[in-house]
Amino acid sequence: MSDPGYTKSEIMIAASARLLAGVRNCFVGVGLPNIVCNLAQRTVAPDLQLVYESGVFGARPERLPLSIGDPTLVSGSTAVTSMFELFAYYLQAGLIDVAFLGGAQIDRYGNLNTTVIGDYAKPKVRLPGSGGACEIAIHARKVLVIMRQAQRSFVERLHFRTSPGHSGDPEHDRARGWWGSGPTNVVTDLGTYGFDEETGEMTLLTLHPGVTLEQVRENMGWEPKVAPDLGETPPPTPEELRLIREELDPEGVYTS
Amino acid sequence: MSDPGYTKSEIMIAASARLLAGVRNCFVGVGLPNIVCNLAQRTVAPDLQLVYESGVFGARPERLPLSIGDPTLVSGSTAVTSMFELFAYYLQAGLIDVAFLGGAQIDRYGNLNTTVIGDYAKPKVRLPGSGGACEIAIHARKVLVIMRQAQRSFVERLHFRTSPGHSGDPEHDRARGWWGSGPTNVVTDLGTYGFDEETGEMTLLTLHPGVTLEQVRENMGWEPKVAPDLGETPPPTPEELRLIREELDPEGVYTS
Amino acid sequence: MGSKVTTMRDAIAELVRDGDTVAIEGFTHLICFAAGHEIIRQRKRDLTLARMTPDVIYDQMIGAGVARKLIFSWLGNPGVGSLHAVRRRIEQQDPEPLEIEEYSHFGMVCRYVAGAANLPFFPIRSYYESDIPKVNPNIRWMRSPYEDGTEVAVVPPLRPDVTIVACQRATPEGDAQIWGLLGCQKEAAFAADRVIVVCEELVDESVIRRDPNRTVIPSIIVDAVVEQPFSCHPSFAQGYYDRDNAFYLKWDEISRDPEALDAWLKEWVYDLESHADYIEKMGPAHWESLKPEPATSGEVNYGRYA
Amino acid sequence: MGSKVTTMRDAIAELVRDGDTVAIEGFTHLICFAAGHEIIRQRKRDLTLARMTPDVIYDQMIGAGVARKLIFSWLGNPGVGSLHAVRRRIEQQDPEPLEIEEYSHFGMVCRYVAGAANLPFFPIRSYYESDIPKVNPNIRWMRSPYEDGTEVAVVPPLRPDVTIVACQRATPEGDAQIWGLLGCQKEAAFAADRVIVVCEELVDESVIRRDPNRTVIPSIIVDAVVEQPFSCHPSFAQGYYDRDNAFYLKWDEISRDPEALDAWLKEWVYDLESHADYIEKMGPAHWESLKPEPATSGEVNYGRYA
Repeated sequence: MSDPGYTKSEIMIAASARLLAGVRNCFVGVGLPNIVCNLAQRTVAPDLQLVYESGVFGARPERLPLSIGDPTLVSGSTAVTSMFELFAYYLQAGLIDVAFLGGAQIDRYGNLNTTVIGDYAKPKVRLPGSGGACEIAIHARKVLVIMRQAQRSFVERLHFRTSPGHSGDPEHDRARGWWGSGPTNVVTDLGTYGFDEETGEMTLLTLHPGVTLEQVRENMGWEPKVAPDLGETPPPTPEELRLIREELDPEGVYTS
Repeated sequence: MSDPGYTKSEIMIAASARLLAGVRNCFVGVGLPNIVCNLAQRTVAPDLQLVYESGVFGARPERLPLSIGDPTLVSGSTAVTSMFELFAYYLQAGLIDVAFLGGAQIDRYGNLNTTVIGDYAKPKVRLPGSGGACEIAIHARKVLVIMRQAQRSFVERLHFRTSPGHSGDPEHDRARGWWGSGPTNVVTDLGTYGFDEETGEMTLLTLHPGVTLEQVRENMGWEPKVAPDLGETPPPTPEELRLIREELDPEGVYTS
Repeated sequence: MGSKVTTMRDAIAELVRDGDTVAIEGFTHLICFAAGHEIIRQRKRDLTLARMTPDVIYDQMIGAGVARKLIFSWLGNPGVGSLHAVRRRIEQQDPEPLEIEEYSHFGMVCRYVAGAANLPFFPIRSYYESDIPKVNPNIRWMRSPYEDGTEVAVVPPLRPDVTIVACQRATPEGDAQIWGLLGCQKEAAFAADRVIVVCEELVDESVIRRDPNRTVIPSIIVDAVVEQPFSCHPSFAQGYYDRDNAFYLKWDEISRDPEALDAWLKEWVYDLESHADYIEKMGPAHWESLKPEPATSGEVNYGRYA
Repeated sequence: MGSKVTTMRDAIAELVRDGDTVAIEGFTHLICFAAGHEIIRQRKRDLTLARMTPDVIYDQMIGAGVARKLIFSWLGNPGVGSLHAVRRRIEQQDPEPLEIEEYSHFGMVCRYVAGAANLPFFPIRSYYESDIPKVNPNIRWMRSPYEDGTEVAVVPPLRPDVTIVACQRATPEGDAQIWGLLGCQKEAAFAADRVIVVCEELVDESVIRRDPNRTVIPSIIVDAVVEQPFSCHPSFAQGYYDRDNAFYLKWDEISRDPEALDAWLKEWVYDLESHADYIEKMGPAHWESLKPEPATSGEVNYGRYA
């Protein structure tokens, strides 16, 4: 395959940013989600307000934040709140429109594992655990997942369900006082997915330019459901690439 | 009776202040309790920290506060907190050593009515209601009551129990996760009372100088229990009177 | 994010609807009388008024007939005495009954917290042996599922249709900063469906951004911003003006007499177009007399991390 | 109120006891590494360490063998990767097992709130369909007693024996002010039996009294006050110094190798008398490099009401 003129990270960023069109606020993580949100602010969502899990609103960072708790996020922001208020009054109250999640494993219903590989009591790999992800999965109005695809991460069966996605049972799905609609989109290095409204199953919507369905199949642990009108992900525009490369990540920390 | 050289308010203040000897902190109200606490700070409890129900700690008022929410309490204080934190983290957590309560009616077990005179649904007089009194009665480590005595206020049977005192039943008394020990002292214009440790019944400890047991009986709705060693309340000292009159209430708003 | 700045008239007209549950909060401090007056002026009806400490502004509103119900924890003219218009309605159904639903202070605070946090109930160690739960079936009991088995009271969430919060300063978008007594304004605002912020001063966002820890109400929950100096008179705004205690004393007289109350409402609310007229009518000397000497906070350094 | 000022050595010696539950809180900001190092230096044992986000300081403490149990919600070296010493103990029981009890962030926060507020449980809309409650029997379920009947999870109170909070400035009595990220320090402090405040600067109470709304921890709950500049390195103190990101990256290497970890502990903790030695050893140029340019808050007026 010839050089398409952009990296895998760059098309993941551009495809994700477009999903934020018209969104009012968003829970931001570090790394790719941070670039995604900042790109969306400059393109499809000029009114997007960034909310950091550390409790910062309206940040105007003067440098690329190294973590969601970077002091550059605080200086010049519009509000700082305690963790209790952030989780209780914003997230649990349903004020957060969109949040990003990822994980070591995802299943076809968008359930995520960030806890252990192997058995919980005797794990092969001990992962970080939930952090705020369990609550975010339940209460953010929409959840976007950005993950690279591989057999070991897109699995038939999670080793541990840290953050709930869909149940696969429309009667039962998210019935107990949840506020969010669960995962709505997954953006990978190979394509983009939605979730079937009836069954909650992940459904391939577009392939990135040059990617084949076969490659997708090779990199996931179940036979993917494919949208009848499977399309191609529009590549990053020159303006998107300029913003990413010149303004958002000039040192290529997250995008190379 | 000849002029004793002090007013009824003044002996009530002095007798109450002495009850604060060694106390570390106190929930302050306006009016008499405010003067009482300030007098105690200058005499028997130099380390007494005043906590206002409005959420102010370490106040240094430059004038006599007109209410517990006076701005003079805030300027120059050491901390201001929200009502939630005040009630949850201080009062409910058992950090408040002493609080003052009063009411339209009190019974022999120190239960207080600040809600209605008459029937709740069709009251003769609608009183302010609980405010924070119900929680204060339950959680302040000790509760002091300052009230003038009369048949209509020291009653056999409350019209409404707003704030719990003792139950009269030692088995059952304050059994359900309470932190305070309930009302410990009552100071009136006639004398001072404690509460029997076994039965929780109000017990006359001292008569103010010149007051007779008969006067006490005439001004309460039940036959008072009297301590075997009934004594006389020590009158305000010249220094206490000087502090009250010159420093704490020079205009005699609360003490004349 | 656009500006949400509007007039008090438009904010009340658009956001407060007949039958709404309305909370004008503030614990002695920053009580937005100007909003209450505008609600009276626009003759809103059948409101449920919620507030920890219904005081003079609720006596005025209830006396003016805007409310059918009151949810509260302490009813009075602080430091003075009774609310006579409220009492007439409760004690004598004069001129009509007033439904009441009452809690203790902490119960009211926890109702707002539950509303703000989207919790179906909030636990509180209170009401033991009190008669309050006997007259309020919304106060219920639950037992801890842990080994202690402690029994606690619970209160349900309170979710006002509209909460009105006064503050010292806010941006046009609605990021609002408050200092001095905080009451339960933050919780009441987050619990509400719609939020009106009334500020003494509208400031550029650069002022707010210099001290983000001081922001109490974030723009994300704010629907309208009204700049209205002295909106809290006769209550106070820390650093801006003092409580007008003479008025609280005077209100005791006025509200004892229904005719005097009506006359006061006519003179000071109905016959005026807005709070600007009220300020003018009160006269500059009055406002000057309520102004404190300055006592500034000092600065802290947030640091520039570039 | 007397001064509670003491040295880090005395504060840890007197207030942290073998077997205690200890919380050194701080969400990326104001993490008191110096207190953790002193706990290592004094070879405390069998501690239960609680913290929302165990990071490098807990990896150091757990690597040094002070703890038998960890209560947490997110385990990692933020922005870098894993905590290798902790992982060795969980994955390989090397050199001994580490008991764990895990929640989500909000679950941990609510445990502290319940501890601070003396509540027997705290309700939270979380854990639905998650496996976390399956491995943590402390997470239980309750149903709302109101008409909605909503089912919520509950968590029990967390009451550390000792909470250690770093702050920018405090008085000798312990009134402490924090700006920037607030994490859950206030809740963890109120929940604790004993509280140690570690400040970058000890200030006269007049500084605090000029801006009482900025006080986060009140002296009433504080047992000891330690003045210790740079106590949070390699984490940061807003306005005082930046995060030392190079150290976080370096720690990833060090902690992968138990011998390197031991050597680091020897060089930077055991062989030093105190954090003053650590500061000196790091050298003034290092500290200078972490210092931000000033960006001040501006002032507000509280007013003088005399």
